Amino acid sequence: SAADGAGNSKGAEVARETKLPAKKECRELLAKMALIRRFEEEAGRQYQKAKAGGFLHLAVGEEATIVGTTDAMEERDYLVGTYRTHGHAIARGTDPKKVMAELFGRVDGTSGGRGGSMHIFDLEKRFMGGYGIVGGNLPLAAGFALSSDYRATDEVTVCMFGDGASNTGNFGETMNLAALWSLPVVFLVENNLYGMGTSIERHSAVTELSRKAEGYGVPGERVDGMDVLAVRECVAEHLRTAREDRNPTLIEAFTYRFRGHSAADPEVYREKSEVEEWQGKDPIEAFAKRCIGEGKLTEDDIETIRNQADEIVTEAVAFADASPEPPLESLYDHLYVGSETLPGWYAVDERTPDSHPGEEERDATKRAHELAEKGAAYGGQEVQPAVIDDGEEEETEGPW
Amino acid sequence: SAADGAGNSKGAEVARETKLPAKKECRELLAKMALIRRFEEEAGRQYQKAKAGGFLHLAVGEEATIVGTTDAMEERDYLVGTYRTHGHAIARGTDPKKVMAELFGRVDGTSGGRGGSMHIFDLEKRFMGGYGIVGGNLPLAAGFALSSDYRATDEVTVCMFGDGASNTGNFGETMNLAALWSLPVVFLVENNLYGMGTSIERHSAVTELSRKAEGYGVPGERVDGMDVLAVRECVAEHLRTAREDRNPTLIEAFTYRFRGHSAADPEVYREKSEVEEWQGKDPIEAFAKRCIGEGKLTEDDIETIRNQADEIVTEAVAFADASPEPPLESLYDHLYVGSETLPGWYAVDERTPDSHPGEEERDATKRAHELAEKGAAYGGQEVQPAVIDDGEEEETEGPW
Amino acid sequence: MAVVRMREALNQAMREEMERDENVLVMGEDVAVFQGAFKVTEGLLEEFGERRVRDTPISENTIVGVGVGAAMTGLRPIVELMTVNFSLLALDQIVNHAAAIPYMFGGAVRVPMVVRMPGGGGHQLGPTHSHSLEALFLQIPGLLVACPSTPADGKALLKTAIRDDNPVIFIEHETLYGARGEISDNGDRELLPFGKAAIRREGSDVTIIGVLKMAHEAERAATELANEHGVEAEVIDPRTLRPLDLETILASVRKTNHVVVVEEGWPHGGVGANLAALIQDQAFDYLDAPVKRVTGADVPMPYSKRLEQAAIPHPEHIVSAALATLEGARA
Amino acid sequence: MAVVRMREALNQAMREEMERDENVLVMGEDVAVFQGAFKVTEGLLEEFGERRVRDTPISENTIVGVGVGAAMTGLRPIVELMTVNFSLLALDQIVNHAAAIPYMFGGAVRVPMVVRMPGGGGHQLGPTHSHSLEALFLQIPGLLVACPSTPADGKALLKTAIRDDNPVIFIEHETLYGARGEISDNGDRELLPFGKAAIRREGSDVTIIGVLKMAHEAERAATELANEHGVEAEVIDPRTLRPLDLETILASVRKTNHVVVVEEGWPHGGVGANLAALIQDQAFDYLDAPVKRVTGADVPMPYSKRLEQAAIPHPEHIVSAALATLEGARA
Ligand SMILES: Cc1ncc(C[n+]2csc(CCOP(=O)(O)OP(=O)(O)O)c2C)c(N)n1
Ligand SMILES: Cc1ncc(C[n+]2csc(CCOP(=O)(O)OP(=O)(O)O)c2C)c(N)n1
Ligand SMILES: [Mg+2]
Ligand SMILES: [Mg+2]
Repeated sequence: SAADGAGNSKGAEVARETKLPAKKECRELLAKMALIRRFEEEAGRQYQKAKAGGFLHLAVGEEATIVGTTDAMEERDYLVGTYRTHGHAIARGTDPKKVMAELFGRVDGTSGGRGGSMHIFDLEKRFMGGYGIVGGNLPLAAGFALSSDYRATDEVTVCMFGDGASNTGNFGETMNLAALWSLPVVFLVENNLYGMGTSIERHSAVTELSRKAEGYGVPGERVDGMDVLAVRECVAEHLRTAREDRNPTLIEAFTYRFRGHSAADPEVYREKSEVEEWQGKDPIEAFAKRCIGEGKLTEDDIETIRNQADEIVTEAVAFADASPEPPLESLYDHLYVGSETLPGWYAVDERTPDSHPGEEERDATKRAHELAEKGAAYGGQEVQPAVIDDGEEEETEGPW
Repeated sequence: SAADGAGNSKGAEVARETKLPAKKECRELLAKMALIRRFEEEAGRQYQKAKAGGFLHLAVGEEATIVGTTDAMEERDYLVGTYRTHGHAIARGTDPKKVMAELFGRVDGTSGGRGGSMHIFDLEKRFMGGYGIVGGNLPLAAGFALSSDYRATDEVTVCMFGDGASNTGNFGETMNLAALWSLPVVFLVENNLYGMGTSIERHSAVTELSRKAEGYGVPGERVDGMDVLAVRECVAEHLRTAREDRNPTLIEAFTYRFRGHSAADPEVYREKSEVEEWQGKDPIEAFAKRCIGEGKLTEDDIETIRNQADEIVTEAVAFADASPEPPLESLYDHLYVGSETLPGWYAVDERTPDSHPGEEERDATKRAHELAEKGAAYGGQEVQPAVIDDGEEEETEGPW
Repeated sequence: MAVVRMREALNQAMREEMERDENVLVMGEDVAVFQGAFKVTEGLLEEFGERRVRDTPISENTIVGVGVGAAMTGLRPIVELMTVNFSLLALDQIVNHAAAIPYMFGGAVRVPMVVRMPGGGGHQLGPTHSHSLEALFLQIPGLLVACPSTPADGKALLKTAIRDDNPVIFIEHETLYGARGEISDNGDRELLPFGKAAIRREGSDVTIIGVLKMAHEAERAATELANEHGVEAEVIDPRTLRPLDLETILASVRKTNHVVVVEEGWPHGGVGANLAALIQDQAFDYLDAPVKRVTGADVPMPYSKRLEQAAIPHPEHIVSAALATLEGARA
Repeated sequence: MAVVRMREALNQAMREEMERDENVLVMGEDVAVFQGAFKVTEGLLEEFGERRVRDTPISENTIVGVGVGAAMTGLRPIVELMTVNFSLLALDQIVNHAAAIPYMFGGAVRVPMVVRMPGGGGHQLGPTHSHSLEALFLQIPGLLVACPSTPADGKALLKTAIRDDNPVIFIEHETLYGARGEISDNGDRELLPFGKAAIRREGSDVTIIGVLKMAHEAERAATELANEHGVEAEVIDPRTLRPLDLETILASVRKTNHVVVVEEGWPHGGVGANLAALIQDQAFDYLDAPVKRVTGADVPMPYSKRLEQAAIPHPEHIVSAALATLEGARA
């Protein structure tokens, strides 16, 4: 069982002696983790209310890995992740309002409502997405790093992916290329012990993922992904290796998702006891305790941080709710750059009896409009939801 | 330069103390290698005469790796290789006549003239192909091994591929799966130091390929691929590991192709001196010398072996020449199993004005036939051959 | 007769064929312990064990390739790709290996395998998770392509696919797994040969051809056409795209002289384009109006529910297209 | 004016654009030291060095993905896939990433990259190495698709592709690399916008549309039609399939009332199917006969020269199809 895998995370090689930083930093780290936790819990609730659709992958429990990583990064560095990256974007500085709006599929969302929960993106914050294809972000990361190198900058790319993604062909191909070309990239596998419902022992022949890329020339290290300071320190070291020595490395961060794979997965594949064991290592709870214990923060500080997180998330929901739905006329927008000016036929809309270039949808016939409206009106209620996104989201609301 | 890579092959870890087997075995091993050498040289000549078309990838120089491997295998074992496998099929026992006929694109070829040089196949000898897609044979090998395991047999699959193939996504995916499922398969990388025109240092971050799959749970070992006995012994050990311990392993055999990547590659990517250095290690020459030196074979034996090889290859050419071209009526044969009996439309032929099910090509209209004949008559002479298959084949005919 | 959901029907087909033939096995991501991402393989692990129901790593190209290799050596694997979207990672094994091998090796070996995968939109899964790739697979010689729209067809076609000696691409629709339908209980007598289209509704005015979920939308449109417009539509579900039952379609066209093809996929080179090309070629003199196509919008599927629904064909679009062909309307 | 081979024309386009824009780089298997499998990148390594001309490992999906990532962050990569056959290993990065990203992220980022690759048959490369996949790529919204048939078009379209901010699939033909053609020397004034078809020959009796190598076969057929049968064919080379210059094609059809589409790819859902569907829809009343298609045979390409040549369209097939449409012949 993956409990053994969990056991590893207590292994000696993972533990790190860390010192608490200054009060202000402690507050910031805790606040970021608390904000992500609150955001994810609220996203789950909004999903239950059908305000958000599609798949919803929550990172509850993985906050220390996320925040420890982003806190070690420079603004000019690139971060790229998976379909479980609301928190990653927020940690990089993306406004939670825009992330929530994306979950709601609204125009003010990070992708204008086109990408959804799995495809969050914020170029300004150098959060490069948000990708639904497992392992699809690894080659992209190598591409960002190649670009940084090519442009003679000292930017570094951090690529985060799951334990399951380490089995994709992209993993080996990208590791080899990154090492071969000495690309400034840090790979970080968020090892939460499961790829969907398949435990790491059932999907990876070698469960010590930090060693999985050695054969490609990418050395690795394990870190306790539930300890925000350990992660931050570890990532900082690897960033230096990438930035100065131009060597790619792989970090294996042990973490755990407290929720199901996506909004309500029945979780037949793991024991309640295992989940509880990990909940006992709640990264936010643990860090808060330590901050108080070592006198860096007071109960009042904690209370304030909690309230601030609540406020921000409440505002985010209000903002998302108020943001308009994308207009139907925008259906073909951004399909092509310059499709308005370039000659020729960029898209065809055969859904209406009047065949016409799709970009003319904007000023299409009245009938086309009526039909679009009729279509858009469908709630898809006739649709039988797939098992992975029906069922009840279990409300395991903690103090965080 | 790849000369360093070549250097590796002289490294201590590669050398193996071997004892010459009995006279009869020595003769057999030498005869097989000599036959392959002769066959490849003749294939090159026939290609120059345009008797064979397409790409022609010769294994001249790699005979010891091929024969050492097949000689260690049981009849019930499966072998799968790449697009450079005339010799592999012959070593498994496929009649050279049928291999040559396939190169000629004739009905008596191993694939009835449909596959060509890159797609040799012989189910009876359990030579499972012959694949043009680099790395494409690795998942298939895992499939054969799964099947052997599933059917509770003790068959083992040997999967041979090139150093360049170790960079494909299939490599990592398949290694992980084979180790995860404990499949009875031996992977053997024919490390000839180049993937087409790219030297191993330029395509693989880690050049010690025997270690490339460690991160996936597949341990490896290096062997001198120019020493037929060393290869045979090494493969025998790994076959045992697969058959008895059900553990997949990876063998890295150092070898070298004396000819270009395919019939007339200008070889701008390597030094003549490097080629000559390796030709100095001719696996056939070396083994013959040793057999004579240790009194296992006489000069006469060698002469006989040479002549026998000549004879077999000459007969193969005559056979291939005499074999008929596939009839045009067979164009759609074997596209589907049971397409004659199953209802419905399996293939359409839109090349003639009379649209009709392809399987009816056999009794298609007169016009369709005339057209097919006209089409078939095209020698493709108007075609400008791609650089990789034009130019002059350099005739480096050795004593072998 | 019993009423079951599509996912149960497909589950029955696999269970029955696995009981019937020891060489049938199921492989795929989360098909065993998790019971299948869409629960189609529910209970199979418990009944047949780890040897025959295998969870795989996330390695699409290799999973399919392992299936091909196993099929070449005596097994009859059913490979489940979690969705069609991920089949784009496995196309090399599907096209250059599964489809090519029997022909390439002169018929010396067969590849009796089934690649099952669901596709389509409607769940707001966005641009990477909503493809309809029927039109891509029907291009490939060497493959058979099935796309069932009812539980009865799903079960019967899947059983046929498992017993067929050719590689079969079996495309399901994510939004149809919960759809209920009648199904006969006497398993083996319910095999459905490939290449036989179903006439869902008879009519003499216009032929509407719909694939997968669109076969249902076509029926809804036909009802509306009859009730509101006095138009009798003949609704045809091809059920398999390779082989294609063009005869049944042409016979209908010769009767109605008007055609609408409905699909969820992209318009360029889609299922409708293929059918339109074939119909205009072989029933030219019978057509009173151009073959009309109703397709998904020519965009990666947007996440926004409003945009997604606007990008997917609905009965209104079909009704409108049918009326247009009857008017002989032209752009 | 100078006469150059296709491979030289493409080489010039890359060289000129690399000189013009520091952010243009070339990556691919054997593009540097080996000078390109088909020698299209000859001399580029020497002129631009290792930084801008990069040999890659055999990792198709990753090579394309690296290009996408680089394009998203300021570079303009030209990725060469050794042949289209291997693009089946890279379709996930091409479809789910390159094509989807600009739309999926609401236009916040662009993917200005070109994926160059040659395809087609004629060299006896057999079932895994002879694909024509134009029809597969034209299905994908978000991609632009070019398929030049002459050195002049090759150079001009490639320069345009490199400067375009959209991901471009640039399909070349293996048997055309040696084809010679006139080309103007004043580089920059020779940009060719996408979406403009070329009328290779004017005629009033039948419109023949040919893609890549088939554009040449169409011209040969037209000559034979004129000399032997007194038929004046108008020959059109679409040059790009996305965007598609349907206007030029429709204008011709309105004049000739007869159409033949020629392609080397497979018949089901092919380029011809797409064009036939669009033409019959938008020029229905102008068609005196069905749109005829001349395509490659519906099989993986056989190795045997005789079978291969029988599977590839030749002028005779086109002439015969043209005469058939003029007779209004039907199957
Ligand atoms: C290529 C591909 N295959 C399958 C899927 C379906 N899928 C989505 S998430 C997932 C599990 C991924 O596990 P892991 O990489 O460990 O990430 P985690 O969800 O645990 O963070 C799978 C199989 C996918 N999205 N992409
Ligand atoms: C997937 C794929 N990419 C590219 C090619 C073109 N190609 C054919 S052989 C070759 C080099 C392979 O080198 P290696 O694996 O070392 O085998 P070797 O030829 O040296 O035996 C390449 C790139 C191919 N056939 N398949
Ligand atoms: Mg995981
Ligand atoms: Mg090699």
